[in-house]
Amino acid sequence: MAQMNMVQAINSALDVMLGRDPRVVVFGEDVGYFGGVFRCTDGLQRKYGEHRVLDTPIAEGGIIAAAIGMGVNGLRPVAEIQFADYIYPAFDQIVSELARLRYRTAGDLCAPVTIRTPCGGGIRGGQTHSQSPEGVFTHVCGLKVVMPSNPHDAKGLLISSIESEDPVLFFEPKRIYNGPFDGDPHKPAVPWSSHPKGEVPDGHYAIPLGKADIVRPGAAATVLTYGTMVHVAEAAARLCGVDAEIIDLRTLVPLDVDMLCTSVRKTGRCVIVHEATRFSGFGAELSATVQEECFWHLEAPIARVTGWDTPYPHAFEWDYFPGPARIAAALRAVMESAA
Amino acid sequence: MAQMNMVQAINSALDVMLGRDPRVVVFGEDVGYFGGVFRCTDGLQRKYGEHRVLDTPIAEGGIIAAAIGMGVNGLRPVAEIQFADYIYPAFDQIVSELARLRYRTAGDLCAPVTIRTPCGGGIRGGQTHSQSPEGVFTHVCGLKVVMPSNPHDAKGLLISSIESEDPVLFFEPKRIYNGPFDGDPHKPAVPWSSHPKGEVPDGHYAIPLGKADIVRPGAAATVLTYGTMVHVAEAAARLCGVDAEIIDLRTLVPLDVDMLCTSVRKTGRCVIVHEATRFSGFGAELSATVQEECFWHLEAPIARVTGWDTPYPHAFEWDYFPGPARIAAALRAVMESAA
Amino acid sequence: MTQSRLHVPHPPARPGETPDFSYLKIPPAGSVGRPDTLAPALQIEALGTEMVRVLDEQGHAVGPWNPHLEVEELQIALRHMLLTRRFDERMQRMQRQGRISFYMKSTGEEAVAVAQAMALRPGDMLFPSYRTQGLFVVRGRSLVDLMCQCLSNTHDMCRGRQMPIMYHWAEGNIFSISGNLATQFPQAVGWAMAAAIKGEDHLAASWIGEGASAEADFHHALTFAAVYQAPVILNVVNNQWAISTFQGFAGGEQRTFAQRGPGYGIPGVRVDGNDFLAVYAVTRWAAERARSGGGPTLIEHVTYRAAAHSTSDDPSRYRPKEDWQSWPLGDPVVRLKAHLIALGEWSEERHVALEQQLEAHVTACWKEAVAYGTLNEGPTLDPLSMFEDVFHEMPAHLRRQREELRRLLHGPDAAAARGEGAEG
Amino acid sequence: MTQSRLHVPHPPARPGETPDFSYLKIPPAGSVGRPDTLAPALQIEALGTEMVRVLDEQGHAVGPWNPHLEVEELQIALRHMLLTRRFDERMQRMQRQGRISFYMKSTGEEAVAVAQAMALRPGDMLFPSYRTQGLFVVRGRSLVDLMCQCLSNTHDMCRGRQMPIMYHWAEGNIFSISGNLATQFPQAVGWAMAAAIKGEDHLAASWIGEGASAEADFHHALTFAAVYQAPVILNVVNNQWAISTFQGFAGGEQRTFAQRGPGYGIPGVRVDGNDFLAVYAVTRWAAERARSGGGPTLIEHVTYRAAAHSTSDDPSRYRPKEDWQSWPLGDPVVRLKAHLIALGEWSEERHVALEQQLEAHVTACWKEAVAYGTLNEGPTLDPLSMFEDVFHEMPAHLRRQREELRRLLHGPDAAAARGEGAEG
Ligand SMILES: Cc1ncc(C[n+]2csc(CCOP(=O)(O)OP(=O)(O)O)c2C)c(N)n1
Ligand SMILES: Cc1ncc(C[n+]2csc(CCOP(=O)(O)OP(=O)(O)O)c2C)c(N)n1
Ligand SMILES: [Mg+2]
Ligand SMILES: [Mg+2]
Repeated sequence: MAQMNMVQAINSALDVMLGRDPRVVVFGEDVGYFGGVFRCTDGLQRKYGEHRVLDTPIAEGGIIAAAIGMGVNGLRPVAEIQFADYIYPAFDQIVSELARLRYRTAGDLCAPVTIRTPCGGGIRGGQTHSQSPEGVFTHVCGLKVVMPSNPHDAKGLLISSIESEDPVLFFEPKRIYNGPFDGDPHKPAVPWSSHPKGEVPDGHYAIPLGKADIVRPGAAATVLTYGTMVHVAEAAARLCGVDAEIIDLRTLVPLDVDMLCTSVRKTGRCVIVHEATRFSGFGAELSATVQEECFWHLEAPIARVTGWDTPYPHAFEWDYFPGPARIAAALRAVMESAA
Repeated sequence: MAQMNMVQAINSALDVMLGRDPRVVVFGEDVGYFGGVFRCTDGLQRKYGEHRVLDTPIAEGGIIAAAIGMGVNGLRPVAEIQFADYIYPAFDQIVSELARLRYRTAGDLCAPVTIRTPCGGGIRGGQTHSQSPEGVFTHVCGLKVVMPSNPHDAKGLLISSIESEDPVLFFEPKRIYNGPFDGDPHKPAVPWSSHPKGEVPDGHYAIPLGKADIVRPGAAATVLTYGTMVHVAEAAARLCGVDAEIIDLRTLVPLDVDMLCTSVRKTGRCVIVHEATRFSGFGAELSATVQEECFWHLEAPIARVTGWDTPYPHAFEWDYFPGPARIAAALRAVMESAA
Repeated sequence: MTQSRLHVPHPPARPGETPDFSYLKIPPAGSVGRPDTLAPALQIEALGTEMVRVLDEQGHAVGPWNPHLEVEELQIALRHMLLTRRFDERMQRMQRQGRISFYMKSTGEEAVAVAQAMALRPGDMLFPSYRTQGLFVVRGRSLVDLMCQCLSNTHDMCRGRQMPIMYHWAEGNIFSISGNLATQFPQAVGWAMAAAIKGEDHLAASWIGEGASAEADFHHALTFAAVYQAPVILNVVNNQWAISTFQGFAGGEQRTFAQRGPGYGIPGVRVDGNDFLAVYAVTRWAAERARSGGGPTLIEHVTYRAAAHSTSDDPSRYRPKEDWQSWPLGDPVVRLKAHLIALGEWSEERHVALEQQLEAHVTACWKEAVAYGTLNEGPTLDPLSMFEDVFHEMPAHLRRQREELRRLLHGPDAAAARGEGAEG
Repeated sequence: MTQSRLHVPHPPARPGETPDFSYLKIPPAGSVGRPDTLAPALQIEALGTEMVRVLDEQGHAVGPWNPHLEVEELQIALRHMLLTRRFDERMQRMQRQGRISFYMKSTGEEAVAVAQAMALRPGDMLFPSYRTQGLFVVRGRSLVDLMCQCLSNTHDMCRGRQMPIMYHWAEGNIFSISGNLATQFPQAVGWAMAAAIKGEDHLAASWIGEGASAEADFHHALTFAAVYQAPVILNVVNNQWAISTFQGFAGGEQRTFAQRGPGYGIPGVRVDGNDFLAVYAVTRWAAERARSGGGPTLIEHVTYRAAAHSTSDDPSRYRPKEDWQSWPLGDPVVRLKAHLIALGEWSEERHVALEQQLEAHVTACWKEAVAYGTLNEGPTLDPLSMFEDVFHEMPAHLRRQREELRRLLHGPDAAAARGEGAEG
């Protein structure tokens, strides 16, 4: 066991997989010699050579297209998109090609590509370095979508993603690369070494895709969330004293509907939290699913706490961010709700 | 008043706007000399000249980028994407640029672009000529999203879209270009001339964006739907005899929440129908919103009837299509539902 | 100073006008030099403006690009081209009869796919477009299989999921055809990069139309191929039309499509796409270059889309009828046939006999194919199979949806529901 | 036959190694001919491989591209370049002090934006990149306004919505800077197409880095510009680096970036980007061409990113420290200064005085700017304004969300909630 932050955990997952499986190749803008603008691939090119850890031209569409071709030719490509905000130029290759190749060839061809990309706000990135576009990809049949909330999960989930036979979108909440974040930007930064999930095994281990995790058991209400917001939800629960059961989805597709609904059936109340914008965000699917599965157990309307339906504004980051106060208010509301 | 099918109504809207407003330009792949693969721009280049009705290179990203530049330079571009399935190469220009230009410049710059694109299945188009990607665009702040269900609305909504100061995604359900479709492919085709909404004024008129339409008043349950599925829902209501209030959304963003929720509060039951895939589709947002707004009025879980979560399969189009039988089953289910 | 005005490209002739192909500069066969396969890209830029041609007007193979093929190979090539054409015609007819939903012919362009597939090795990976059915014919995929795909029947390699002509053949090293234009171009480069990473000797080849070259993926393919010097052959089939728009709308007025290559440092070679021998020779040259570490080559095939764009298209709306008759590079089948006759290795009689034999073969294949079902007649695929292959293992939500459809189709109320559905 | 191996581009020197710019072929100033502005693209391809240079080693302006500018204009140019540099330095320092969140300098590249903005007309529309702040300086946007944008303060033209440096200036005909690379390139072409459609005399110009030229939008821009012969100047600023990757990763090993143009039929001109006079002259040539109906021009500016990529970057990790000192094209400010001195129209004393004056100006501007607030100190913008301008009119769901935030910020429980939030 070692203490790792999320960057180190991701680096370790890549290191383990490059070492175990000669088919694994890692590439993207600035990931090679430099080691990535967030340092996630630091040292890997030196260790595995420049044919396995590659810099690429600045062309996200080309990166994913090349990854598909490599995947079809027997490699296990791990492509980095430097910011999730820059994944859109690759949208056609992801949606029309990567996601549907297995389907359209009835299983004869596939490309087990993992796409890693940092997402989320809270780093003064403004509208083009803060987005959380995961919801859009959850609507695309054939993609798995993952977002870890801590170093331990990040490594185990990334290894599972690389080992998956399906393409995986692996979102990394950059606000928590270096430490958990409870939603208060004015508090001093906390490192991962002070968090139990900062304990990360050195070698290979896998956390299965499609399994959520109860990060705080509780009886009064269920909070469904993922990524950075897991920690913010924990802070909110502490803040308002509601005995919330907080579930970290970890994988958005496939969704662990059973665990989610078991919890909501138990608590009868549900708050959904994500950083992405609200309208048609992933919270909508969560709300719809919970409502369908747990309708007769619900004692209050399901609430969504999300980013506002605006681009992420540079100056108002903390008014935009769905922080502990808003989550706590929603928790109180579902507790108090009555016709 | 004239009898028009949807293609003619769209053509008429373009004709009216090209005639009224010298800033309007119409362009896209094959839209110029040829008049469009679905004939929506037939005759317009001859009438308005090849500087106002233009063929373009086959590059959807380039088309939308050019439209943005033209819009900034004072034109009102109406761009056609030949099939909604081919809008993805333009995704970055739409999401990162078109949708956010006004916001990021605090209103100093904007591009009032209308993007027309045929969507939906039922024409043996398989996975790349049948998609309904509207849900994805409803998650993008700054875009209006429209989908008409008949010639009369198509013309009035398209005129409003072109006149809108905001960018509009205008989805045209191609299955109903030539006639309404009730979901039974084995029945002889019905022309729009036999439908009241096939009556279309010749001149200028606008149907405001953001206003839904009750196409069938009813007391027992509310059906929220749009596009082709409006007609299928009507057939389903006839089929199962449920006194459904069927609401044609017409505009998905901004959403007419008031009308929707007024109806659901009245009926206490809600079925959401769309052709797009279910998971994270627009139905999820509808369900979440209705649940939030009408929770205490709901007497049964909100149901979604949608395309399955697979690509649109060529051979099983009618097993895939959410036809009258499935909608009727959902209507019966919400009527019978009890804890 | 003349003011700037928007320039709008025009084809040389519209319906009712006389076809005019004078814009095409056609050098005599044999006049273009054949550089060393490892010649630096900079030194061979002329290959992008000239046009490599081997077959002259008399049907003789002339000049340095003559690949000197065995007569047998030429006869096989003729057979492949003819079979492709017969196949196309049959499928088009079947579409007209409502037996398949859609079709796209490659008529007039058969030499491109047939010559290139013959010039490459079986281990080379092909990333086709929808107009390169000849690749499958040469590599020996049975016509029955192709027909079954078009029929979406019980033997359909795509299990009913794709529109007609969207074939693939993993064992035959042919990638899947996509409805989205140009996406396969940079994928082929990625495949070739992987071959180079693995140190393997295989190369990748891909095809797009000149219209599709305007898509982003063209640029991605050329950039990545140039940067990594990937062993790949990138083909632009310039058949002059992209549905209704003339090649000028893809930039063909200003330059040839082959000339795009040198801008990236990739040799661009323009070839008479209706000259089997020229296409074969240029492909061999590019393959040798790639296999020797010389990196990518861009080839522009100058040809003509003789038929409609697809069965949904009516070209008489936008170009002169019968304009193919005036196309100065002729018909690739007729030209190879003339060459064989000039060699004394073919005759009108043998040709007629071969055509009859192929027609019979196509008929037999079609008979077999329809026995596996058609769009409208059984046997049919199981609709429940549509939930498979979305993921490697079917996740819970798809299993649940499959159950829902199963109940709809086979459950106790199924018959009633379906009956009612028809009334509704 | 050597086997194919993946080629991986390398910069000439990494940290600890000696800078080596021998890959750059630099012709003597004045040696490249200046063709007629309407010369056919095909006849002037050499402009893409040569390098237009006017200022020689002695600071004299030589050769056919000498724009023969008035002394006053040269002095203004020097002032603009120096002001840009002073501005950059101040903002970088302010970022280091935590007063702004981020910054990107254009040090070493000032001649590009300054010369081009001066060579164009006020009615021409500029689609900038994040490293062309000189455009704003030349067009006269006050530094205070630019600083306020970087401060996201109450006078911020973007109302707090964009990261620092993402300026725009509608009245000054400068488009908005986007975080997404290259998107502005084809937008500029669309703007130019509109000008041509309207029969107006304006042209558009746009800038991207050589790294960004790999993006799809580069291809879209060149294709659309070529097809419609749009009056647009497309600039690739080749400063050799894209964050940590050398220009070889964008394809610069094989060819110059200017050479991409001819592949599309667009003239490509390579210019010494640190030579104010050369950049000015080439821009004038391209502008005259565009305004006379000659269509687009692609210009590659050869320059060097002297500073870090941004305040988030540490270049010592990937390139030799101080390598700019060895850059053979020097410093554009020093070169223009030397020219003026050679002309007898400038002196070290005047230079020092100007620098002091500009420094004082920047200081005064900064003082004024911070009076309108900084990131951390009031006055601040109203957060409720964040819901505006998503749409032209605010729809109901945004009004509702604004109300929710208003209650949170100003409602009865606001203080409590905020207080608790800080504890949580
Ligand atoms: C991304 C995308 N945009 C548009 C289309 C619609 N489309 C299908 S074929 C075609 C024309 C292609 O022309 P070309 O590339 O020249 O190939 P050809 O048909 O001539 O072989 C178009 C526009 C598509 N399939 N994909
Ligand atoms: C679409 C997109 N991909 C990636 C990035 C991240 N990024 C910002 S600047 C940059 C390097 C650009 O280099 P270049 O185009 O040469 O411009 P320079 O910084 O040298 O001026 C990268 C990769 C981005 N902003 N947008
Ligand atoms: Mg073509
Ligand atoms: Mg650069």
